[in-house]
Amino acid sequence: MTAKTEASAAPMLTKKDFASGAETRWCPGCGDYAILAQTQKMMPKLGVPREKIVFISGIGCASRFPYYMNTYGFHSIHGRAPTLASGLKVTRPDLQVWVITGDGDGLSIGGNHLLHALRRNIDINIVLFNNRIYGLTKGQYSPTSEQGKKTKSSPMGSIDRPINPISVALAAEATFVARSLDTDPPHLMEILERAAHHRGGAFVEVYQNCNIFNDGAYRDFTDKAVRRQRMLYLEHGKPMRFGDNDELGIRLNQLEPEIVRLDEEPTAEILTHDQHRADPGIAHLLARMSYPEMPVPVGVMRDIEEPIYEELLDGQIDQAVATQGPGDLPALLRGDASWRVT
Amino acid sequence: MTAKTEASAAPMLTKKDFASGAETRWCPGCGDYAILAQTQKMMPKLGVPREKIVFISGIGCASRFPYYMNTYGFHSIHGRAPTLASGLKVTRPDLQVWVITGDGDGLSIGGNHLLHALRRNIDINIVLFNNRIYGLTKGQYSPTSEQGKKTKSSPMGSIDRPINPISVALAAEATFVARSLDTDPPHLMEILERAAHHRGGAFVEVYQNCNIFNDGAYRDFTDKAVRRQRMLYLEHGKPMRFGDNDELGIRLNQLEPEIVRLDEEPTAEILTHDQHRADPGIAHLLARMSYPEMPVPVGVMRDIEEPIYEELLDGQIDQAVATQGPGDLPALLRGDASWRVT
Amino acid sequence: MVESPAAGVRPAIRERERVTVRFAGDSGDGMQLAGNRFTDETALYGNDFSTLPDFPAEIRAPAGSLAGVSAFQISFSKRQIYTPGDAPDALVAMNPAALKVNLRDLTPGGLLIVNEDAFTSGNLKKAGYTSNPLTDGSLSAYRKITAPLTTLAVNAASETGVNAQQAERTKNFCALGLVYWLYDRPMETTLGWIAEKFKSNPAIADANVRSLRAGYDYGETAELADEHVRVAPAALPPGEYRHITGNEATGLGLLTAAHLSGLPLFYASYPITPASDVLEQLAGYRRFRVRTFQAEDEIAAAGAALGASFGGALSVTGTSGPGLALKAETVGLAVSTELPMVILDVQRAGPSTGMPTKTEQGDLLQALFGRNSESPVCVIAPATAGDCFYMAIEAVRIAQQYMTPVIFLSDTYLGNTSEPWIVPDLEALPRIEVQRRTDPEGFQPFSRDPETLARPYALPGTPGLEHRVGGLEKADGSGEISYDPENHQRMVDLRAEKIERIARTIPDVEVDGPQAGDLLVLSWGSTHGAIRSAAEQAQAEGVPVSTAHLRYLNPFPTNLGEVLGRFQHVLIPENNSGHLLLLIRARYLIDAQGLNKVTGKPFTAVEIAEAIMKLSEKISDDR
Amino acid sequence: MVESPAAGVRPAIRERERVTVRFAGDSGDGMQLAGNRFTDETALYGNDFSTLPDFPAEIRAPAGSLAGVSAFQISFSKRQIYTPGDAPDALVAMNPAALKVNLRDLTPGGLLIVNEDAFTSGNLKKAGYTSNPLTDGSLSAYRKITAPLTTLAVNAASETGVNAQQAERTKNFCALGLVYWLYDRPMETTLGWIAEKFKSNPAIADANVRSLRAGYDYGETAELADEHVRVAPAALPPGEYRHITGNEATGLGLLTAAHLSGLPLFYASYPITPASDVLEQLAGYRRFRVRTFQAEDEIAAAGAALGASFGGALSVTGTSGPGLALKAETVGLAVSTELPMVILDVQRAGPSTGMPTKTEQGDLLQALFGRNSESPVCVIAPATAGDCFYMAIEAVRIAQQYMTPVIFLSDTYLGNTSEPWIVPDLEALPRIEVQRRTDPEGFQPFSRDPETLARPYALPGTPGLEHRVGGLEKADGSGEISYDPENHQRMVDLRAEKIERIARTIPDVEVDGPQAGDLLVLSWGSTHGAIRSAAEQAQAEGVPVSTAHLRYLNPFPTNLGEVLGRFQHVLIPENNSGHLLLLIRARYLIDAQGLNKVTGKPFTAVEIAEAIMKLSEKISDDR
Ligand SMILES: Cc1ncc(C[n+]2csc(CCOP(=O)(O)OP(=O)(O)O)c2C)c(N)n1
Ligand SMILES: Cc1ncc(C[n+]2csc(CCOP(=O)(O)OP(=O)(O)O)c2C)c(N)n1
Ligand code: SF4
Ligand code: SF4
Ligand SMILES: [Mg+2]
Ligand SMILES: [Mg+2]
Repeated sequence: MTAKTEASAAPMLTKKDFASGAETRWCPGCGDYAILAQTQKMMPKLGVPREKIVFISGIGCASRFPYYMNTYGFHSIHGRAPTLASGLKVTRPDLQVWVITGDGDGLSIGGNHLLHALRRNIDINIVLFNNRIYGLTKGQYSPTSEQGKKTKSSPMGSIDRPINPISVALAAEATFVARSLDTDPPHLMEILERAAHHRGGAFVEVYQNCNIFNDGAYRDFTDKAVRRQRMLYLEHGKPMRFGDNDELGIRLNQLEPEIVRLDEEPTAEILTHDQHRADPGIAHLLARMSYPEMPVPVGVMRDIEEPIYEELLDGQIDQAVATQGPGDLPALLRGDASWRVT
Repeated sequence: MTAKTEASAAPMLTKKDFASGAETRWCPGCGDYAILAQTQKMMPKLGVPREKIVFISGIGCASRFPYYMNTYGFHSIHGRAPTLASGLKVTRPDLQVWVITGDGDGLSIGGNHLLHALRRNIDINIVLFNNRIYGLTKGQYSPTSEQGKKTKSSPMGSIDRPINPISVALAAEATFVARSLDTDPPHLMEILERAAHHRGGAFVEVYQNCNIFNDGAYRDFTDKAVRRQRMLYLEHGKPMRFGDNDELGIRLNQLEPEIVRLDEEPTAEILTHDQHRADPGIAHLLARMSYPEMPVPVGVMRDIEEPIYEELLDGQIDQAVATQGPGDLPALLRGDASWRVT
Repeated sequence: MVESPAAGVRPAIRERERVTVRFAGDSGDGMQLAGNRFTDETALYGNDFSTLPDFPAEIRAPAGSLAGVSAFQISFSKRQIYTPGDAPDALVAMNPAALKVNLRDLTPGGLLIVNEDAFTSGNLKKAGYTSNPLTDGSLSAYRKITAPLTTLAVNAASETGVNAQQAERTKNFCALGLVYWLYDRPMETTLGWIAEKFKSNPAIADANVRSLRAGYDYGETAELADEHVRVAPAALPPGEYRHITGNEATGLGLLTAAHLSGLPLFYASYPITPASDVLEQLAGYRRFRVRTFQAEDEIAAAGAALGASFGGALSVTGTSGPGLALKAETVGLAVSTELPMVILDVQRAGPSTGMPTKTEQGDLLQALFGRNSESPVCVIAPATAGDCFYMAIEAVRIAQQYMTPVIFLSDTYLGNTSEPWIVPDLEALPRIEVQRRTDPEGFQPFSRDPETLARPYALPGTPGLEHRVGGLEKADGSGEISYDPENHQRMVDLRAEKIERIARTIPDVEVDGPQAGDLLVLSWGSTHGAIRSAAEQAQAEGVPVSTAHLRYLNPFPTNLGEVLGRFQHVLIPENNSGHLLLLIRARYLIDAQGLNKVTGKPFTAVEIAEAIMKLSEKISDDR
Repeated sequence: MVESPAAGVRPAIRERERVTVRFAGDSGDGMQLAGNRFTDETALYGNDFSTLPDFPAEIRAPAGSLAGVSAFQISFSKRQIYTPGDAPDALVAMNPAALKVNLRDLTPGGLLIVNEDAFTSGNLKKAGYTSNPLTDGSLSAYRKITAPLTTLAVNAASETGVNAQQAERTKNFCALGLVYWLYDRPMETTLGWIAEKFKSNPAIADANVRSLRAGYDYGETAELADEHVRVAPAALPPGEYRHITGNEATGLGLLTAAHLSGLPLFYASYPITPASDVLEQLAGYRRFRVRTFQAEDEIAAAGAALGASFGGALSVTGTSGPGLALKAETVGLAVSTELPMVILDVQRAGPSTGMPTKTEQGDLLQALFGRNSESPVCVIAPATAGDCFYMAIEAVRIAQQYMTPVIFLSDTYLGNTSEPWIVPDLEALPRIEVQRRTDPEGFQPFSRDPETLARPYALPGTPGLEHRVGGLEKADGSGEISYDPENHQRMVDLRAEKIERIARTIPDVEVDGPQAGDLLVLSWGSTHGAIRSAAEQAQAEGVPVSTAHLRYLNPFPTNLGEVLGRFQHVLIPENNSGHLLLLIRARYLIDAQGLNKVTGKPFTAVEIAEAIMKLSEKISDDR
């Protein structure tokens, strides 16, 4: 296990050990608090000592996150966190490296870095807080804002078609792709833990409420009262069922997902969720399911194993040393055409 | 038809009219020549006057393209052509705007701009010459180079997993996505023409041979002798069949594409190609099919109609003028709390 | 019924020439609103004034925390003034945190207006107080009005039937009412504003009105006669006035430039504090056919602007310092392709992310040199909030006339400060000439106008002028790619000379005060107001100081060398470590001295006046 | 059997002190190879030398076209030399295009060696000749050897049974053989090289050898006695030598710095001419445990390097001018977080894409000022190809010692030029001290070393030192986010002072020639060689000129002001429009003069010598 940091024999830490003590600067009621709490709660379970953990972020409300974690942290510049994380992980595979980003930070200015970090399958964990708005700059539309959204910079409604973060991660062939939400703490913690354990690049989209500039963005389907009717909790190996009594299911019709009422059609061929499918086709279908037409899927959409960038790199180094011998610097400095002047 | 430039009554132009006369500076034998020739041949068919056409490129061998077209042209900076094209098209919807880019220009440094231009559905045509190498900088691996590829900058083989350009375009929900190749001129010309006619952002990947730094990258399946066996020419409404005698077909098995021998299983349920499917699921499956496991699909993978960015923008302008009246600058300058000092 | 305060019996009132008041409270306390109402009232009353908001760095920090304090300062006067005042004469502190953060700025002996209701132990703790400053004697150096503003507000507002929370939220109006009384302001516009704003909710409107009056009455009845002050109207030049911030003026200037040139305005930007205002403002001008484009990043915004330039639009891209760095390569392409483009940089405190809500003038050298190789651009900077309007027009004029990118350096202070501004007469503004090449005969994309050295502007859509531009070096004239060494030297020289020629069309720099002498204070950008005030102070004290302010940083006005030559000493105050200083020393080889302040805050007039005094003493001593 | 030419009867031979030869042909003609063989032979023979390739801008332009011409120049001497020669004394032109492009550089009366076989009407046309220059008298000003090199090569090579195309491709060796004869060079290394290179294909090896000998024999038999010249070996300091280009030396320097510091080397880059060489070189050093990272763009490369720095790697990011612009924001973050990092900029001709294969020194001001706000970094520049090695080590030393980004300014000329270089003795090189904080007691991430002002370097993985860094302003000491005005000023000052303190650890600038006097030529970077040569010429002619060369641009050596003060006049030659000039004038207020060449080509010694002469005449006249 070179890619993921080994659990140490150190005494078990607690949630509190992961709180830096810095005063949180988010608006009261912001969904970021819940994500922070679940992360701090989850970390001790990993058994990784604090000093081996690094949180790297860009700029945005979400990106303040590292200040509140009592680990190493880097609040970098807007959109570039995946690049710092890549350089760090490639040179320090012993560390557990997290990237915290926002929908603007990660998909607007930083979209390309996200794509490339994931396609390289560097063993970092990227958590994108998607509040569908630019929070820190006070409320302009973001790349995930719905078309038609009225914001400070789109008083007549945004005309940009939104980006689907999961689709982008899948297009990058990310080896771990998941979604969770700020208002379901146990689920969120589980997903973060799964991401931490995944070997390779992990991408987690977290639906996050910005109660100041985009309050209730997800309320229609995440509200506790309707959640089971309007969201699809994905579980590996389980049929895709939802509804208060699991009375609804997802099947394919003409290769497009549709809802089927199992109480009426008990024999319908419901899709079974397979996180380990090499082909991301179904994951792509899931990514595009959206309320109100369809339930909104959360959970792990994809979890496959592929060679890890930094391991391949170190493998080349080992191979070079094995086949060519360790580098001989004096010989290299001399080159192959030196001469002596006497 | 505001988005695409109207055909003029001007006399029919010929291929020659589209040659700028500048000396081409590509290596003899480069696939770029064929793409240039087909483009020049296709242009007159559109009936758009030369002065209404603009080719914008980034930097790279491919990006020299605009110099050879007798239209307006802009050889910009590395990776940024989609941004210039967006600004131009949004302010000048009367022009037909093309972006010419390479796999490095369009997917490495420029990946994010490509994604955002496509997701906005600005009515530009992006043609990406994919030679799976950095040509102009003399042969480093590119984001589309195969893993393991030995190049100047990867003497022990590239460890990056390649990006699939079609997957990225589909993740951006591009409304037109196609692939063609330099060595099939009629097909290439047809695809370019389809892209030109498409209303909305069009993305065309062209497999292009760099005979200096990556010779024969596609030869295994594009060679005339094997082409029909190893490539799948997609046609709308037609079953996905290939082989010298169309004896092979593609069907889904457990939601994954597989090859079926129709001579043995004549009744097999072969997929029918539907370019106009709103759901890009099948297109995603096609994008990932690669030789030798599967035939390589070329043709139009997706062609749907969605509102166009610049039309939406102009629509807002018209609506604002209609509802609020045309802007009254003196009144605006005065503001709503002016006072007089006498 | 609440009695109209105007009808009350008034105690004697004292006249003052100038007063500076700061409203400070929690982000949620509505201090910006109170400040803006006070400003409107002051404007109508006829004072000259200058305002400056101080937003918290956080969106909405925890209520009562130091990070959540929001403030608004206004200085108003019966004379012309140039700054929002150095130190406030009066500070309204709505809670302990506001007191803690702002007290150090209050003039010694100044007036404190405190909402005593907010000084609960919880709030004191959040602000880091261990004892209550209202009672522990630590405020003895100040005059104090401790009023139960919340209680007053709630009592007054509750009569209207609004709920407790709504009633409590009117306390900013209560504070405002008290301040109106203190400075003997009318309240008509405020009443009108409330009526308009809450027309759909008359109960709330009424609650606010009552709270406002409760504050006013409190002043009247609480034996505050000693604090009752009047600042007479100023003798401002006649005309129609409005108040305006620098960012507003910039947006209006760009829109007006579009009008004056007949070009469609295209504004491409990526949100960034403190430039986002301009994007948001222009996004609201669809009825003026303004196209705004919120790009995926600053590079894309610059690229989109340049692409639109190629098509003939009036292209502008706006950002702040870190974004300017990202736009560098694209600006270089604009230099090389010689296309017009305006780059707006509302500077903020750095380096890196720095202090995004604070002011600085740290991007001058970046604007000049922050690109690879010889890549000269025109750089200009407005001097005041209102000047942003005229300099924005000037930026467009130069860009179009000289086919060049123009960098417009505003800053956080200029962007946010507001001042009375004479509404410009559109008809009186000169048109902006726009050149367009249409004749194919002898067309060469890189031929040059003999006077300006501008190349012809041939737009796509023009038959017969099809041509290609790009970032590779171009042959002089034909514009074909050229690696010819002599051609490259010629093109480098031509591009530089073209920028120098802009000097032919810009005004001479003017000297305020003695036209020659011992000491010239030279400045650029937002330091103008503080320097002007400081110079007036110094002159009033008999120190013969002159000032000169540069609106054009590249090229410099042609008479600058000659002007500098008339003075023995030159002092250059800047909110950076000496950018203009470097340029002046290098170019004119004079031993100019810098006065540099890099704290995220603008200069106070006093700071500059002190430096002037010190220097002029030293000069006399040296004689 | 071909007789060994060494055994032939030799006509009388003339001695020369220095000769400059240029090999020019089509990209496909193998001129770089011929030049490199000649260089190896010359090195072993014992001359001092300097070489410079001139690659075509196109990858592989059409055969025979002007755009496809590739050239290689070598100057070799019995004395120490510093440049690849101003104008070649002899030009080998393998085809008409090569002649057309290179002839203008040949010294008047110089020797032309022409492959007459290539002067077909087709090739003449491709080169734009309307008549054949070999016969139309237009070359009468030159000495000429018109040899049927292709025919000679084909005839000789065919004997080995290779096919016609293969035989034809040996013509570069034929030309080389002829040049060997002309300059009386041995051929042993070349023969050895051929044997090794083509060991898997003996027929090709043999063909090349025969072609080489055919060329040599042609010289022997064609009555070229007048052109037979010898340049005696130089008295170079004893030692083991190799030849090296600047880019090679840079890569080796970084690798050596890793060795000297014990740090793992991480090189993150995005390919760009002319910096890609270094990426490619280092990518080949896996056995040295070097990690190279080809990023998706320059921003990502800089970010990756900074991330690796945070983890304690020896981080370097390499690029050229346009890429430096893109890295600006990240470099600013490195300044703010005070992390070590080396940014390599192999400068090329701009602005914008410019002339990517040509040289320029246009990024000095960008390196200093191309970031938002006050963002000081250390800037250094190597003087020669070999010096790249030592300055790369120095860059790493400074970055680590001072916890700062260091920008290393090389350029296309330095990157590509080669010279003999004494193989350094690893043991003799000083170790690079690397500080690491491990003690949690009293740890403050932004406390400072009292001498260097560097902050402690606490790596992730160190228990008890968990801390957060970022681009927001930090409180002095604790590193917590701070918006405090005084703190910001202090941090701005501290960051500047830290860079200034670097001067305490760098050598004084040295003056070559008289230590005081009328004229000092001050320079930096790749102009060193040409200036050194020019000064020697001038001194030889009795003009008392001194030179001083800066390797450290920020901070300057502490004695620079004092040195400048010792001279009446200062001349600053630069391949830009006056970057160092601006800095020197601003800082020292001296009326230094620029000598500026921005043609994409390095200075020739003659150009500088002429400027020196002119200036020193003027100085005498003025007396
Ligand atoms: C280079 C640069 N451009 C722009 C900004 C301004 N900026 C800061 S955060 C942000 C967007 C934040 O949105 P998101 O990533 O969704 O984070 P949120 O605040 O919503 O959590 C922007 C545009 C910046 N800091 N740097
Ligand atoms: C900012 C910047 N970075 C790097 C380069 C160098 N560069 C020029 S073209 C290119 C890649 C070209 O590859 P591709 O886009 O695949 O085009 P091709 O040459 O293969 O057609 C690179 C890295 C540059 N010109 N500008
Ligand atoms: S602005 Fe929105 S996202 Fe930012 S801290 Fe406040 S609630 Fe959270
Ligand atoms: S290097 Fe390759 S892509 Fe570039 S012109 Fe040559 S063959 Fe074409
Ligand atoms: Mg967001
Ligand atoms: Mg390519």
